[in-house]
Formats: sequence, structure tokens, C-alpha cells
Amino acid sequence: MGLIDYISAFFIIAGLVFFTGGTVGLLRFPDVFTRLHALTKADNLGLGLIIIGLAFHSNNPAQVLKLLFIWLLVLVASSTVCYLIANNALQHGIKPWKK
Amino acid sequence: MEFLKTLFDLILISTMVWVAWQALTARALFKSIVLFIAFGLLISLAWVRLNAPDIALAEAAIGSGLTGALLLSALGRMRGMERGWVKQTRKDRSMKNTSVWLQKTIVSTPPSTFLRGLERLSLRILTLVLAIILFWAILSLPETSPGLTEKAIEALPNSGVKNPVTAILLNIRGYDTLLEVAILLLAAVGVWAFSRSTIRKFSNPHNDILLAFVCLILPIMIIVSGYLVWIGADHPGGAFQAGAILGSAGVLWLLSEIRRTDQSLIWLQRIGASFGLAIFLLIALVMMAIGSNFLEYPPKLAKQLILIIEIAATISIGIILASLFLGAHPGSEGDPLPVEETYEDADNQEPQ
Amino acid sequence: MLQPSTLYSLTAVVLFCMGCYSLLTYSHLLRKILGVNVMGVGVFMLLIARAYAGEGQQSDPVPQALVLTGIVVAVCATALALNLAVQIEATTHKADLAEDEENNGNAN
Amino acid sequence: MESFWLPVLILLSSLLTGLGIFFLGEERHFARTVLNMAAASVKLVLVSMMWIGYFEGQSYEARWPLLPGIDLVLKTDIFALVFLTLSSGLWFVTTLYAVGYLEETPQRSRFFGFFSLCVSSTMGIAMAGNLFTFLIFYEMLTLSTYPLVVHRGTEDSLKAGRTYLIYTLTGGSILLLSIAWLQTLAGPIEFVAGGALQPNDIPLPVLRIIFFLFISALGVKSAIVPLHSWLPKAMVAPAPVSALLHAVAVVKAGAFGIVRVVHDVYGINLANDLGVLKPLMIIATVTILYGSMQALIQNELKKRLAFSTVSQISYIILGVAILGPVAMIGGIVHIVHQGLMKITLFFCAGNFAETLGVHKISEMNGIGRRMPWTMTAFTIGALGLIGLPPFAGFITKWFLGSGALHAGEDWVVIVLVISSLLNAGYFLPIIYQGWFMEREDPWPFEHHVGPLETNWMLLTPPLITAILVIASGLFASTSFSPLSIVELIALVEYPP
Amino acid sequence: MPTDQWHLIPLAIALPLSAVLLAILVRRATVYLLLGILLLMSANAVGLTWLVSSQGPKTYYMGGWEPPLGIVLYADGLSALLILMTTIVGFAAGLYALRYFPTKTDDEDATHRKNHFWPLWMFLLAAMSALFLSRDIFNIYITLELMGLAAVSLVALAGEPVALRASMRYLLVSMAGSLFYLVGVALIYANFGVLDLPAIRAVINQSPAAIIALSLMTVGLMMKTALFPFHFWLPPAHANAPTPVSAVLSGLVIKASFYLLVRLWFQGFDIFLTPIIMIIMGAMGAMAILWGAFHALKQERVKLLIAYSTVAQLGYLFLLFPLIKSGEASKLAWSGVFIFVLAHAFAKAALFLAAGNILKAYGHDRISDLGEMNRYIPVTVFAFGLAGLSLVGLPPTGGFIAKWLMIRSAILGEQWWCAVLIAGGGLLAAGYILRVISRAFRTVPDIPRPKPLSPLTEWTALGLALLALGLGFTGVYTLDLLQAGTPEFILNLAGGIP
Repeated sequence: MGLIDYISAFFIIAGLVFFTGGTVGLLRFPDVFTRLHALTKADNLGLGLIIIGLAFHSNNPAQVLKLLFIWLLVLVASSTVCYLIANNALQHGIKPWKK
Repeated sequence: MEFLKTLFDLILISTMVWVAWQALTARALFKSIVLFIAFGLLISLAWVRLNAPDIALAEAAIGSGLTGALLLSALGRMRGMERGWVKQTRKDRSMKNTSVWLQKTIVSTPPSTFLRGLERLSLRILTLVLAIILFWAILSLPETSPGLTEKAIEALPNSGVKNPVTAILLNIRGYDTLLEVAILLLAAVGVWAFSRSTIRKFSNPHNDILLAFVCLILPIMIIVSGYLVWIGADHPGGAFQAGAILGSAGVLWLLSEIRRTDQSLIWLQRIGASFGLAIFLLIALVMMAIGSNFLEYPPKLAKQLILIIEIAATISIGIILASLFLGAHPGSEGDPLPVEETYEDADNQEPQ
Repeated sequence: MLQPSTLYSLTAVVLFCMGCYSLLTYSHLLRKILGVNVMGVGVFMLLIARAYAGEGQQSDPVPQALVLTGIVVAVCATALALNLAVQIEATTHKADLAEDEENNGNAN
Repeated sequence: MESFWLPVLILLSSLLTGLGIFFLGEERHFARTVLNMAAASVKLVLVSMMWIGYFEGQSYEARWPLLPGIDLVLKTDIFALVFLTLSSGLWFVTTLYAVGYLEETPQRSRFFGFFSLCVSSTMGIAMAGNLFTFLIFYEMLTLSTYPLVVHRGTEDSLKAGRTYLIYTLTGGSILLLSIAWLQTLAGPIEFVAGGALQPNDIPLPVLRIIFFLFISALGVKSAIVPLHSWLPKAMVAPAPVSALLHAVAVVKAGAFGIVRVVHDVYGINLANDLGVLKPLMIIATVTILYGSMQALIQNELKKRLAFSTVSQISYIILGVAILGPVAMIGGIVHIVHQGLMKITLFFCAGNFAETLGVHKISEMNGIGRRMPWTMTAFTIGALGLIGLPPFAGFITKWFLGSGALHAGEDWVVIVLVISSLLNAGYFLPIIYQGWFMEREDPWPFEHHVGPLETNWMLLTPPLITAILVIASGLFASTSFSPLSIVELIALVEYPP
Repeated sequence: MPTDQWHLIPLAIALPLSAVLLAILVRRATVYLLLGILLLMSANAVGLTWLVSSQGPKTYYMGGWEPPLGIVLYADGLSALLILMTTIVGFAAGLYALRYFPTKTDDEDATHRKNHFWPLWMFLLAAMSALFLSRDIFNIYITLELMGLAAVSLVALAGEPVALRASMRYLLVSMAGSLFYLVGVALIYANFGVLDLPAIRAVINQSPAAIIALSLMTVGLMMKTALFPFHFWLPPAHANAPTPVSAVLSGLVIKASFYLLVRLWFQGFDIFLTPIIMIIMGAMGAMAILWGAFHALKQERVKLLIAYSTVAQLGYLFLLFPLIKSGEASKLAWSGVFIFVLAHAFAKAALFLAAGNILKAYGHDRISDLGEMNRYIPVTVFAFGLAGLSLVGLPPTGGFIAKWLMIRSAILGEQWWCAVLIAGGGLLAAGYILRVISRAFRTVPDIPRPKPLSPLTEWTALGLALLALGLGFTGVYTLDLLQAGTPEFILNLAGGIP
């Protein structure tokens, strides 16, 4: 286990933490909007961290590029989907949750 | 480390089984479909774990992705399903059709609740017995299965490709694949035959962001599928994975209403769907004509031929999968294009 | 005993039986179709698990090719089944095969 | 070459006619009649050619391999020739009668088509050279007669047809089983005079079982008690069909089959050693008595005739069952005699029904005055069946009786006497009513056709057959009478 | 590397597949093109039959790869005969379909159905040829799926709710059946590492995995064959499909999975053939015979009656298993059963086509309301009658030859119950065939005059019936051909079952 491994392990674990957070939010939050919020925000960040962690492992730049590319794609996709869901919800007259 | 691996296995397996069970027994159909998609993703993880990356790719794209899309669109097209979602309670779980069968064949009175209970019990026992038998079979298998690995590796040099799976798929057992492409085409024709409408409109409103996203993502997907075909020769990947990506691109394209005209779609579907089988068959017959066996490629040409077949197959698979999702038939040149009513107005008319 | 191949093969059996049971038990067509798909996954997993030869070893490519074929076949069958189910639901407003009218139906 | 083609031609002459008639339009009456009569005459010519050939020592045989070791064999020995002659001759007159009988009725092309098929299968049965071939034509006969039985298409005729098929097809499948069994034990079986079986390697009990399987299978068609009850039911069929069923085709096929099995499959000696002849004899006598008694209590004319057939056919079986040439002659010659007499009676019954609408015996008072010719023919046939000399029936009973005495079965004579009394009991009243009783109420319905008492095509056939009845009785001793020819058969079976 | 003539083997599959492409791409006036290809296929099948009969069985390496790695096609007398049967029946029913689907294109829905009928039809024929030739247990799975999906789509083509339901049930059963079969394949491969049937036969042993695999495959195939008690899906599917489809389903498709059962049991897994197994199979067959006949006697509709008679007739095929006893009896049973397969294919197809004609002419096929058919549709009635004879097993039809051989074998093997069952089953068949035929003779005063039929539809039915009849006269040649396919298991049965 070299230093690299520890660093990447740290990032990956951090990413997992965010993922867990996102999932908990998905389960616990009251309505669709807040859940979306939790999911997208936390998961995108978590995924980013994990990818950084993995990037430390890879030895050739092409792979790193691929990983980043994947992350970007996920970002775009998840944000679009999140928007669409929220939009639909509003159109079907679901009121955002108030305290 | 071994222990960690086993732990991972156990966690993965238990999750898979749990999700599968949830997917099968969830009260709401929508929920079970979503869970099924998740199940598919877990499965592809398992494939990776069992170092079958090709399968993992295919599963992720076809097994969970496209099947999920098909299931969802079917659920959407089933009218009155909104009611169905809540109504699907555990009460409906009596296997009506077999009890009807029993009633038709054994007793002539309508099946009593007792009879149904009996059926369910007997079915549980039956399944349990099946499970036990299969367990027994599995445990009686030799530790390491003989398999054909060595033979496949030996044959690899003459196959024209370096990825053994691709070699098996497109050269050694190419006949299976030929029939498989035929099955894809058959499915498309079958779907066209069932559906009485030429074009389905999807009811999502025009949406700029979606459009932007699609315009960004479609080219990427197409590139990716091309890439998959290309590397399929010596790395995981190949026609089916690529075709699946292409197919999902098509699905996206359909969902975001940026079709130009329907006529073009028709030609695309009919010609494109049969393209792969046509090329495959043509090459096979040509090989036969020049004196080798049906589907036998001379080693010098093998790589190129396989590539041609794969490209053709990819295009066809993509188009077919997309049109399976579309679930409407391309019609013949002349006839008008009746449009299946979208399911908002379908909901107004109550089922009798 | 806890060989991954054995482990996953046993899982495969469990999945197969689950699918089989729900295919027989449920009356709603979509559920039956889901059941069949789970059955299929079970079979594929059996093949792949037995093909697995351990860390780093080349695992048997033949079953993998077979499974790849099988997955495509499965999705074709599923697509047909789903479209059929949709048609049934559209014509009979019921999404199951209950009360079979084999005696008063009239061909073409 | 000729030896191959003649049997085939005899078969085809009516088979092709039948198929041709199917495709002939329903309304082409004249063409159909011409075709029918032409075919019938051609067949007669062919059969007589075959006689000539036979006396020149020519032997006829046609083979077609159906399965390895199993051929479709058509060949003719003298017994086959007798049956051929009988059925082709009677087919001629019956066709003439049928044409007259069915005038102005629907579905005639169907009727005559199956009529010809029926006769060709009879020909096939006559010429069958082995059990397998026999089975084939036996079933063909069943199928080709069904449409004739249900020809009227009414519900009860359909019901009668169903009964007929249930009985005969069951018989057929029993026959199939027994043939298959026998073939498994003894290989393919060709009919050989004196018996084809070499019993040394087959256990005798098995042979006995198979024998009685055969009898029960063939007994259905030859209407031995208790397998007879389809026959009276089948009376709903039109008169020419009943005539064909009773005199020529169906029941005779059964009887013919039994003779074949006893003589040419088992062989009279083996059958005797098996001890199966005595039971057969008893069955026959029981049937004779039962049939006559039933006939006695019938009021419907055709029913009475039917039951009389039941008893008469068993004379043939009786003759076969009694050991010794004399009784056998009596039995086999009865195939011809009963045919002639019974067909006469059915023609007459048909004439009564057609011309005067008379179906019941109680309605027959004074019918002899209205239709003297028909009644004369009827009387001749009836007296013949009773067995009065010089009519044909007398010959039969005489030979049967003396044969029984030869074989030491004296009790049979008593049975014969009783049954003759019963015959007299159910025929003489009719004759009396017909000739001597006064008619008071009018006929049920009456339609006059032509100068004669009825349509000439209905009148001539019974007269012809009646004359034959007398002739074969009177000139029994001449060398071409049925009797003397049957004596030739006896020489084959019981070499002196 | 075989000599060129043996390319007929893959051509038997390639021709129909190319026909599929034609049917999809060239829609205008394509039908005559397709009929041309059907003719080619028939010629191909005849050539193949001739080759096999003259040179004996032959293996063909697909893609030139030898087993165990590659896929092997295997043509022997049996498969050649069955392919011939498939092409002939497919051709006849195709001719029928020409007139069955309205030729005028004013009806939107009808045109739609016609356009999709032909590709699916060709898919079905291709699948069956592939299946009859395949010897690789996984490839068999693919052909099974191809066949099943094509058949299901063809049934659904009829379009009414009943037909849709029936085809859905058919689809589910066939999917489940294929999966059961596939589990068996997986177990076999896991245990022995081969997929080629003879290779399996070489290495097979009494291991539990092998037994379980075999039983799973058998169950799966029985589902597809609709052997009692798996028959429940068959009658609605066969009775409500479009007529030419019903003909092919009942005549050919169910035979395919039976053929596979025979291949598996006799040419791959014959070490498991114990008397008990054979008796069980025979008992199921016997049940099927009685059950199907019993229901056929109760049906109100001609097409349903015929469908139930299919359930019954399938039972006879499974009598093959108990009849396999000792050398001679086994040979008789083998040829008897497969002549039965041929005869039933022709007869049953003819019956369905005739029933379709009745349906078209009278507008319904309720038995109770039919009458005087021979006056209006004589050819159809004649075809029905002839085919019925073969079904009942009356001489001189092919059905009779088959039953004769089977009864001989039963008596030789002292399986008395089989002999009685075969004979008695014929009577039951006579019972339900008569229910329809007697209607031809019934005179009913007030029956609306039926619509006239196109002669083509009538004569195709008659043609098939005549084939069933002709089979009775060519028994010798058929037997010769079947000899070229007799598994050595049967040939080695000198002293009876081990």
C-alpha cells in the first residue's frame, strides 16, 4: 500500500460518504423536489470524488481523460433529468414542500 | 483480501436477490419496473465481478436499459394503468389462468378460494422442489468445469480477431449469431404486425433543455457505438453492445420529438432493420460460392469480413431496438399513417 | 465451498425459481413478463458463473458468447410479449388472461 | 400380363366409375345412367372372361408392395370367382333398380358414386389374396356403405348410420388387431386352400383366441347374434341399398370372410383340431333360431326381411362349421341362393313402398291383385327361403341337413326343421294376405307410372332374380348351376 | 470440407431467410417471388432427401469449425424427410394463404396482415428447417426461439381478443419452456463442457447434474409439444389462428419439439432410457390420447374439434417410448411413429384448411348448424373425409400404415395395452371426425346458401389429403429413408433394454 493508494482510498471513501448522504436524503426527505436536490447534488459530487480517486490509480492519461469524460456526461444527464422531473412535477401541480 | 472479496460477493448477491424479490412483489407496477432496472444494473456489476465485461456492457445497455425502457413504455401504453398502479394489491396474486384451466379440465364449478389456496400452496411446494433439485445439481458439478477455453484460445489466431468472445460470436459460432440477427428482425416484424398504428406520438411537451441535451448527447452516443464496434475485435465490446447504444440513442431521439418526417422513418426502419441480416447472409452465401463452407471465412479476410458484418449488424440492431421501443409498424409505401391516440385522451374513455 | 462460481450458481438458481414462481402466480401480464426475465437472468448467471475460472485466469469465452446471444433473444421475446400485452389490454381492457373464451371465440 | 391386368381392371371398372360419377354434375342424369350401366356390363364381361381363363387353367394375380413383406394382393380362385359373379351380376340388376327407384330425388351423383365404390370394395374383398388386402377392402366397404345408409339425411337415418359405423368400425379394429397378432406369430398370411397356418410353433390356445377374435370381428358384418342389431336399424336406407347390404355386399362380405378364415387361413383340419368348429356351429344355430323368431314378430316388412337375413346368413356359417364336404357345399351355395332370393324380396318390398306406400305387413291385404308381377316374384323368393322344392333354398337346406347327418350332428337337422317352420310362419301369412285377402281401404298413396303396374326399371330386376331363383333350383344338376360350381370348391377344400 | 452437393444442407436454411428479406423489402407483387422461392426450397428438400437416401447421413461443419467448438448440422433420412414435409405443407398452406388473405387492397387492416404474414411465414419455415438439421443443443435453443416467436406472431395476426390471448399464453409457455431447456443446456455444459449431441453421448455419465439437466430439457420441450398435461395452451391457439397458420402449427410446429425430444433421448442421452422412463412417457401419451379425444367429442366448433384432436394425436407419438423394447419391435415402432408424424402432418393440415373453407363458406364453423356441405363445397368435404380417414387410421391411408406398424411393434413387444390403445384411439377419432362428416349428409331445409369458395383454397386442402392417402402406398420407400436415420441405440437393441 503506497501513498497513492491511501490518497485514492481517501477520495473514494469520501465519495461513498456523499453517495450515502444522497441516498439517505432520497429516503428521508419529504417531497420530490427536496429528494431531487439531495440526489443530484450529493451524487454528482460523490461521483466526482470517486473518479478522482480512481484517477490516481490509472497510469496512462487516456484513461484519466475517459474517467473525466464519464463524469461530465453524468453531470449533464443527471442535471437534465432532474430538471425534467421537477418540471413535470410542477406542471402536474405538485406544490413544493413548506415547513 | 479473499475474505473481503467473499464479503463483497455476499453483499452483492443478497442485494440482487432482495431487489429482484422487491421488483417481483412490489404493489405498484411502476415501482417494480424501476426496481427491475436497478436489478439489471446490479447484475451487470456481477458480470464484471465474474470477469465477463462483454456481458456486463450488453446487460447494462440491453438487459436493464432497453428492457426497462420497453417495460415503461408498455406500462404507459396500457390505458387506465394509473388506476392499475394502486390497484395491483396482493389480492390479485391468485393465478387466475391456471385456476381457470383447472376448472375447465378437472372441476366444472368456478374455482373456490380453497381451490386457489391449494394451487398456491402446491405451486410453492413445486418451486421449492425445483430449487432443491437445482441446488443438488449445482453442488454435484465438478469443481472446475471442463469447458472449451483452451480450444477457443487455440482457434483464436485463425479467427481474425483477438477478443475470444467476439471470435466465438462472429466466427466460430457465427451461425448462432446469424440466427440471432434473424430473431431480432423477427421481433421487429412481429411488433409491426401486432400494432395497428403506424406512428406513435409521445406526450411529453416540447422542451428546450431536453432538446439541447439530446443534441449534445446523440452524436456522442453514435461515436461511442462506432468506437465499441471498432475495439470489439480485440477488447470487450462489439456489435451487440454498440447496437444497444445506438438503439438507446434512437429511443432518445424518438422521445424528444425531433423527427423530421415520418416517411423517412419508415424507410429507415424497413431497410435498416433487414440490412444486417442481408449482409450477413450475403457474405455467408458468397463464402459458399467460392468453395468454402457456409459462413467460413478465409483467415486472411476474416478480420475485414467480421468488421463488415459487425457494422451492418450494429446499424440493424440499433434500428430494430429503437423500433421495438416505438412499437408501431412502418406501414407500406402507399397507405396513410393513422396515428395512435395518445394516452391522455385515452384515459377519458372509461374501459367498459 | 464459497467458491465464487458456486456462490453465484446458487444465486442463479434462487433467481430462476423466483422468476418461475411469479410467472405462475401473478395474473397481470407485465408481472409475468418480469418473472420470465428474472428467470432468464438466472440461467445466464448460471452459465457465466460456471465460466468463471478465478482471478486473472481467462474465463471460458463460449458461455459468455452464448449468454450474449441469450440476452438479445430475451429482449426480443420481451418486446414481442410487451407489445402483445399492450394489444390485449387495448382490445379487452384487461391486462391478464383470465376467463379464457376458447369456446365462443370465432376464428378470423 | 393379362393375369395381372384382369383383376385390376375388374376393380377399376367400378372404382373409376365411382370417382367419375362424383365429378359428373348432379343434373347429368342420362350420362350418369349410361356410365353406370356401361360399367356394370363391362364388369360382367370381364368376369366372364375370367371364367373362361379359369377353365383354361389361367391363374390371375396382381401384387403391389405396401410395406416390406406386406403386399396388396389381388388373385382369384374359384371361390372368389363365385362371389365375383354373384356380386357383379346382382350389381347390374341393382343399378337398374336404383336408377328407377331414385328418379327425381336429390343427391343422386353422391349416391351412385358411393354405390360404385361399395361394389368395387366388394370386388376387392372377393379377390383379396391375403388377410391384409382383405382388411383394406373390408374397411373400404364399411366406409363406402355409410353414405348410402344415411342417404336420406334425416336425423334417424343419421342415427342408424352412426350405429352402423360404431359396430362395423369396432369389428374392423378387432380384425386389425387379430391380423396383426397372427402376422406377428406366423408372418404374412396368404390365403391357401387347405389352410395357410403351420401351427407347430404357435401355442394352440393363442390360435383359439385369435380365431374367436376373427369370428367376432367378421361376425359384426355377417350379423351373428348378438352383433346383429345394426342390421335392422339400417333399414332406413333406400330399398336398393338394403338389397345391396343384405344380398350382395356387407353381410356377404362378413360371411365370405369367415369362410376364408376357416378354410384358407386356419384350414378345416386345423380348425377341427382346435375344436373351434363346434362353438361356431352353436353360434350359427342360435342366430338362425333367434333371427327367425324376431322376424316372426315384426310388422314392418323390411324389418321382417332384415331379421330373416340375420338367420339366413348363419346357414352359410353353419355349413362352414360342419365338418365334411356336403354341408360345406350347402353353406357356400347359400351365399348365391340367399343372395338371389333376398334381393328379390327387397326389390319387391321397395316396389310396394314406392308404388303404393305400403311399408307394414298389415297393409298388404290384396296387394297381389294390384301388383301381380311383383307379388309373384315376392312369392317365389319367399317360398325359396322357406326351402320348398324346387326353389334354390331347398338345395341349401337339403345339403346342410345331409351334411350334418354325415358329420354326426343330427341335432342340426332339428334346428333346420324348426327354422324352416319359422320361415314358413313369417312368410306364408304375407303371401296369403297378398293374394287371397280382400282390400277394403285405399292404398296409403298410389302413383301410376306407365302402362305397367309400376316403373319398368323397378319391375324387371325382381322378375330377373326370381327367374334365377327358380333356375338355380330346377337346373341345380346342370354343370353351370351354382351348385355344381360350388361342388368344385368342395373338391379343392376336401380333396377326395 | 464436403463436396459441393452437400451445400444443400445450409441452403435449406438460407433460402427461407432470403425469402424473409424479400418479403420485407419488396412488398409489391412479392408473393409470386416467394412462391418461387418455396418451389426452390421444395426442390432443395427433394435433393437433400435423394442425397441422404443414396449416400447416407451427413454432417456439415458450419463455418468450417469442427466440433466440439463449432456448430454441426446433421442430415439423415429422418431430418431430410421432415424438412421435405415442412416445405410441402408450408408450400400448400402458402398457396392457401394467397386466397385466404383478401387480394383487393381496399381493406387497410387486411393488407396490413397480408404484408406481415409472409415474412413471419418464411421465418417459421426457416426456423423449422434449422431445427431439423441442428445437432448442437444451444443452437437448438436458438432455433426453438425463432420458431416459437414466429408462431406466436402468426397466431396474433388473427387479431381478435381470443387470438391475442391465446398467442400470449402460447408465448409465455414457449418462453418458459425454452428457459427450462436452457437451464438443462447450462448444466450439461457446466458438467461436460460440450454442446454437440454425439460429443455429449461420448462423455455422458450417470451424474445427478446430467439426469436433472435431461429432465429439465424434457419438461421444457414437453411444454412446447403440448403433451398432456401441458396441452392447455394448444386448442385456443390452434383454433383461433388464421387458417393457414393453424394448419402449419398443428401439422408441423409441435412435431419439431417432439423430434428434439427423440433426438435428445435416443441420440444423446440414451443411457437414461430405462423401462420406467419409457412407461411414464407412454402413460402421458395414453392420457393425451384419451383426454384429447374426449374433449374433441364435446367441441361445438370444427376448428376447436380439430385442435383437440391434435392434442390426442400427439399422444401416439409418445407411445414410441414404451414401444422401444427389443430390436425388431423397436425398428417397427421407429418407422411407425415417424410415418405417423408425416401422415398426421398432411392430414391435419388438410383438415384445418378444410375447416377454414367451411368457416369461410358458412361464415361460422358451429357443427350443429352445418348441413348438405357436399352439395356446395364438395371438394372441401372430400378433403375433410380423406384426411379424416388417415387420422382415424383406416386403410389405405398413411395413418393406417403407421398404426399397423405401431400395433405390430406393440404385439411383438407384448405391450398389449398399447395395441388396444392404438386401435381404440382410432375409434375415438372416428367418433369426432364423424361428427363433422355426418353433417355433410344431413339434409336441412333452412340453411343459408354458403358463399362460393376460390377453387385454390379447396384444392390445396384436397391435395394435402391426397398426400396423406398416397403415403399409404409408398410405405416401402419411406421406410428405406427412415432406416438412414435410425439411431444406433435402436439398432443395437438386440436383447432389449439394458
